[in-house]
Amino acid sequence: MYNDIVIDHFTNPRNTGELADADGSGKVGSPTCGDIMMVTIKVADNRIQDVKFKTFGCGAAIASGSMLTEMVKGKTITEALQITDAMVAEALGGLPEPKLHCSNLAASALHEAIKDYQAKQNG
Amino acid sequence: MYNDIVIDHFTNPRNTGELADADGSGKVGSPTCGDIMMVTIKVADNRIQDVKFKTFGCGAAIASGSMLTEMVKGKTITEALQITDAMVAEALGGLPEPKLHCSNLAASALHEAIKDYQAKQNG
Amino acid sequence: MRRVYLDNAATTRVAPEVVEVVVAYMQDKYGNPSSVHEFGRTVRRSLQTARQQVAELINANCPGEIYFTGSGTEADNLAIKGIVLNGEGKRHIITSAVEHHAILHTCEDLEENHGCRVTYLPVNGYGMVDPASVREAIADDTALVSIMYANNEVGTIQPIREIAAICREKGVLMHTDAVQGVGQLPIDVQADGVDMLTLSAHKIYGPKGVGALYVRSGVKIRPIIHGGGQERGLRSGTEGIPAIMGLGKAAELARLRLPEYGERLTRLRDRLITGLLERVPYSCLNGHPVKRLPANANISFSSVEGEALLLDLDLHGIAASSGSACSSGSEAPSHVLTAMGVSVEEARGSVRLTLGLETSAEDIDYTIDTLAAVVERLRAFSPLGEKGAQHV
Amino acid sequence: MRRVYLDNAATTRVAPEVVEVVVAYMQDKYGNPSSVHEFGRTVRRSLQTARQQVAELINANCPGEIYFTGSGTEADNLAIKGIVLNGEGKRHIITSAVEHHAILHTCEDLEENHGCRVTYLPVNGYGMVDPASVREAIADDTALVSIMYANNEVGTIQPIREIAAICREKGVLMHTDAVQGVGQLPIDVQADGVDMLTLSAHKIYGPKGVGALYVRSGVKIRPIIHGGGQERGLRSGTEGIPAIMGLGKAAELARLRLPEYGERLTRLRDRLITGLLERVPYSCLNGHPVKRLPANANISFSSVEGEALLLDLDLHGIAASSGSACSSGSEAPSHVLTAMGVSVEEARGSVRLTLGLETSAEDIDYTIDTLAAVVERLRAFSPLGEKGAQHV
Ligand SMILES: Cc1ncc(COP(=O)(O)O)c(C=O)c1O
Ligand SMILES: Cc1ncc(COP(=O)(O)O)c(C=O)c1O
Repeated sequence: MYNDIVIDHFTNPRNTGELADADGSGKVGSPTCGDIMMVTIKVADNRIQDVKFKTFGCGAAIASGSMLTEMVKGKTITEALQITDAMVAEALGGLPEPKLHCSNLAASALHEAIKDYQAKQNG
Repeated sequence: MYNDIVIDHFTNPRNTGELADADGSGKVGSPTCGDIMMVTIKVADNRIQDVKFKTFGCGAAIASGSMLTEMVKGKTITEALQITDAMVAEALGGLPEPKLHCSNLAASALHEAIKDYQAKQNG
Repeated sequence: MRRVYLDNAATTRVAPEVVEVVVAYMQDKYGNPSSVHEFGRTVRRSLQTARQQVAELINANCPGEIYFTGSGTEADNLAIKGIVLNGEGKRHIITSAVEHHAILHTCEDLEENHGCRVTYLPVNGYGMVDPASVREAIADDTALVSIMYANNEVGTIQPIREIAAICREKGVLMHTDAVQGVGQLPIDVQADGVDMLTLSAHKIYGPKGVGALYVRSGVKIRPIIHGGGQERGLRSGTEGIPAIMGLGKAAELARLRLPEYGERLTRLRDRLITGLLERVPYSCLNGHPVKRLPANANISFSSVEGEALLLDLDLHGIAASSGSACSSGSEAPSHVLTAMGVSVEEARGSVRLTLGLETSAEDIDYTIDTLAAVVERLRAFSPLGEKGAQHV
Repeated sequence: MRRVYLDNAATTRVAPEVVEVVVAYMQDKYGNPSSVHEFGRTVRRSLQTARQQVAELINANCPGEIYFTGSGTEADNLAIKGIVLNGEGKRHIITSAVEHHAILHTCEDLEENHGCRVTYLPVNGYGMVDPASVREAIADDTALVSIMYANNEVGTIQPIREIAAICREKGVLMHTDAVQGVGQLPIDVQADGVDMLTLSAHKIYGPKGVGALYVRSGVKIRPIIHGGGQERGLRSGTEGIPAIMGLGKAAELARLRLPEYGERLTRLRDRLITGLLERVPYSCLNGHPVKRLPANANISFSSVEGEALLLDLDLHGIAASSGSACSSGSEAPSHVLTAMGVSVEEARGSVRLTLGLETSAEDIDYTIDTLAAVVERLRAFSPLGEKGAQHV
């Protein structure tokens, strides 16, 4: 069902957890499946220095979170905001069709985390 | 489907054919299946001296004709008239249920042959 | 005693390659295709292979147009009920008088219980439907035309392309019961232009208890069995994987063996027909002499009764049938022969001999000899004489 | 890697003795039971043997009360539609909220398309129907009560005898879907007092694609598939002989192995349940602790998602399922757990482990170790913490 990249990220997810001193934190849930994705970021010089994720969700959700953290580390805020859920799925080599709509929340959670960071900056 | 007695009488039917100088002849047909049974008899001293049958019908019909001829040979007219289709079926060791109602015409054909003989006697 | 099986239209012996596949899907690949784990996923992939194999045999556009069922009969029921009850409200069906009971009795049920109107088209002396009669019968509320590809009793092949073209022109859906045609004839659902087609595994050296319905993409059809939504919602129930995989393999083998297989059967069939008509006086062929299934010979013998003939053949090791194998034990003359205008008596003296993969020329010659002797024996004490009732 | 199959409620591996029978009826005894010749007669007699074997397993009064179908699902459809559409005009059905989709979706079809009214009885926290609720629900137009023998997801055994007694008293027919109960529990249709019962071969080490419906003599039921009149007119279509003979053999084996088999499974099941509940914090058993199928363990783990659990188990060679094997790919929480009042989150973290003939104590211990590790790993990065949402 899942390809090898997905299975790898599911089995050995990168950057799991929650940054203790996060600059921004985002949490989104899928209304259809009840999945939850949480992303915390550390930002310096307008770049994402560190990122961690937590997931309550299926294998695809876990792999998406893991892949996202790899994709986003070191990127500028502007670059990070351009990452979409579709790009995460693509980086994973594709996800099964029924999984696309519900388990692919990682980019959204990241964007929430960035919004949170920006709000704190401005506030 | 058929027992060994039936198969024997089907394979080697006794007394097939038509007596050339018959004293009586009977022919009956089954309205459900279109089977035809024909029996000819030779009578002397009120006894059936000889008997032959012809059949257009299934295996059970052929075996019934054959069995009937064996049962009836040498019997008096009165005795012969007591033979029923059920008795023929019984002598054959039983017939499959769906065959009972349509292929067991031998006794009826015999009775017709006796009637024919009696009519000739009286006529 | 020699044993000769000439009842391949009733059912066939499962091919060894097929048996192997069936066993593998009972013993090793036993998962449920709906399961997410590896045991299940393996089988799910295989199921798609079987669909592909069947699709290729009839040249369907894609495997997704193949739906597996529990028999050819169920596929026929699904095709007809599934269209008529699909909510579009059309309640007229056109079929023929010589269809299999799976079609005829389904139509009768729809007439009696679902307010449908059914036109049963007549056939000519060869058992053939006139395409013009289909055109005439089509009405505004015609939901479906269902005409069999080839007849199971007399082997006559119907003018399916002509009929399908008329249906297409009139915007009416067309189904064909090709249970007997598949595997013997080069069927091509796209070239033939049919919207639905029924086939059954056990007629092509696959296992009994599995059939398939081809449904052209876009045709709207309702299920008759509800549940877990298998077969994309059209036929619920855990898929009969061993038999389905067997059907897939049987379909592949059938495709690879065509058309040589058809040619070989045709040669043997003609040897049988010619041999019998030459050897046995007052015998005649039922069905079309040329537009007939390669495997089918159906011959009437005057003055003898079919069941007695079959019994005698059986005692000589030859398995044949008269009319269609029927479970009721009834001996009413075949509805097919009756519709063709064959007299009741000739119909009752008919024997169907259907050839198969294992039939040899020696089998054919043994059958000719045996049947000639059997007919002679039975005629000797038939009250009708050898010429039959109409000649008396 | 060790491979442990704990999804026997989804389907089972066919027993070697059964495989042998299936092969014999493809290769040697391949006749059509409707044929009059010896090839056919042999098979016709065998069919009766299979009927007898199934009848004995459930203690039917005679083999004639057993009707073979193409799946458990089809048997369920036949039972419900066959009664409701039998012409007596009663249009009310009583069933439960935790039935298999074969029942639920059939009922929905009858509601939507045939003017039926359906009462879906609630269940308690164990998934059990209250017999008193059946009594209350019975109305003048109640045609049928259909309550499953034991649940396929949580294993809870229903109070069938009490419910059947109420139905008998009220003069209402009672059907039970015993697909999961047969083979594990000592089912006796006469003592239980049910009028109809569904079973399926592939849950008892028989092949997929064959089921049976027990119909007590005298119960009037209409076919849903029409044709050649096989199965005494109740299910037309050439009988799936290889699979049917396999079901017969599987039924015989199941009968001979009971009750030892049930006891052995119960011991292993309890070892599994106790082991998991002890080892994994914040885990709980779904379904009844005692009135449950010997083979069924269904456990919820807080804060982890079932599909991820299954995937990780699968990667460790363990085949399990969450909820019922479902072909739609949907991840909606199980209707059974929802009806039992289990929270959506707990429902989503549920795993069903179902034991079988080949399950060993080592398999159980390996599963406990693996599952404990997998849950720990997944919880480590769950945003809900190990206790789950309601504890946060
Ligand atoms: C309780 C129950 N009923 C019905 C069925 C359907 O039977 P089958 O898989 O033979 O269609 C199943 C199994 O899937 C089941 O568990
Ligand atoms: C023309 C035709 N249609 C339908 C069927 C029914 O198929 P099955 O035997 O798989 O039910 C048969 C064979 O019995 C057939 O010959």
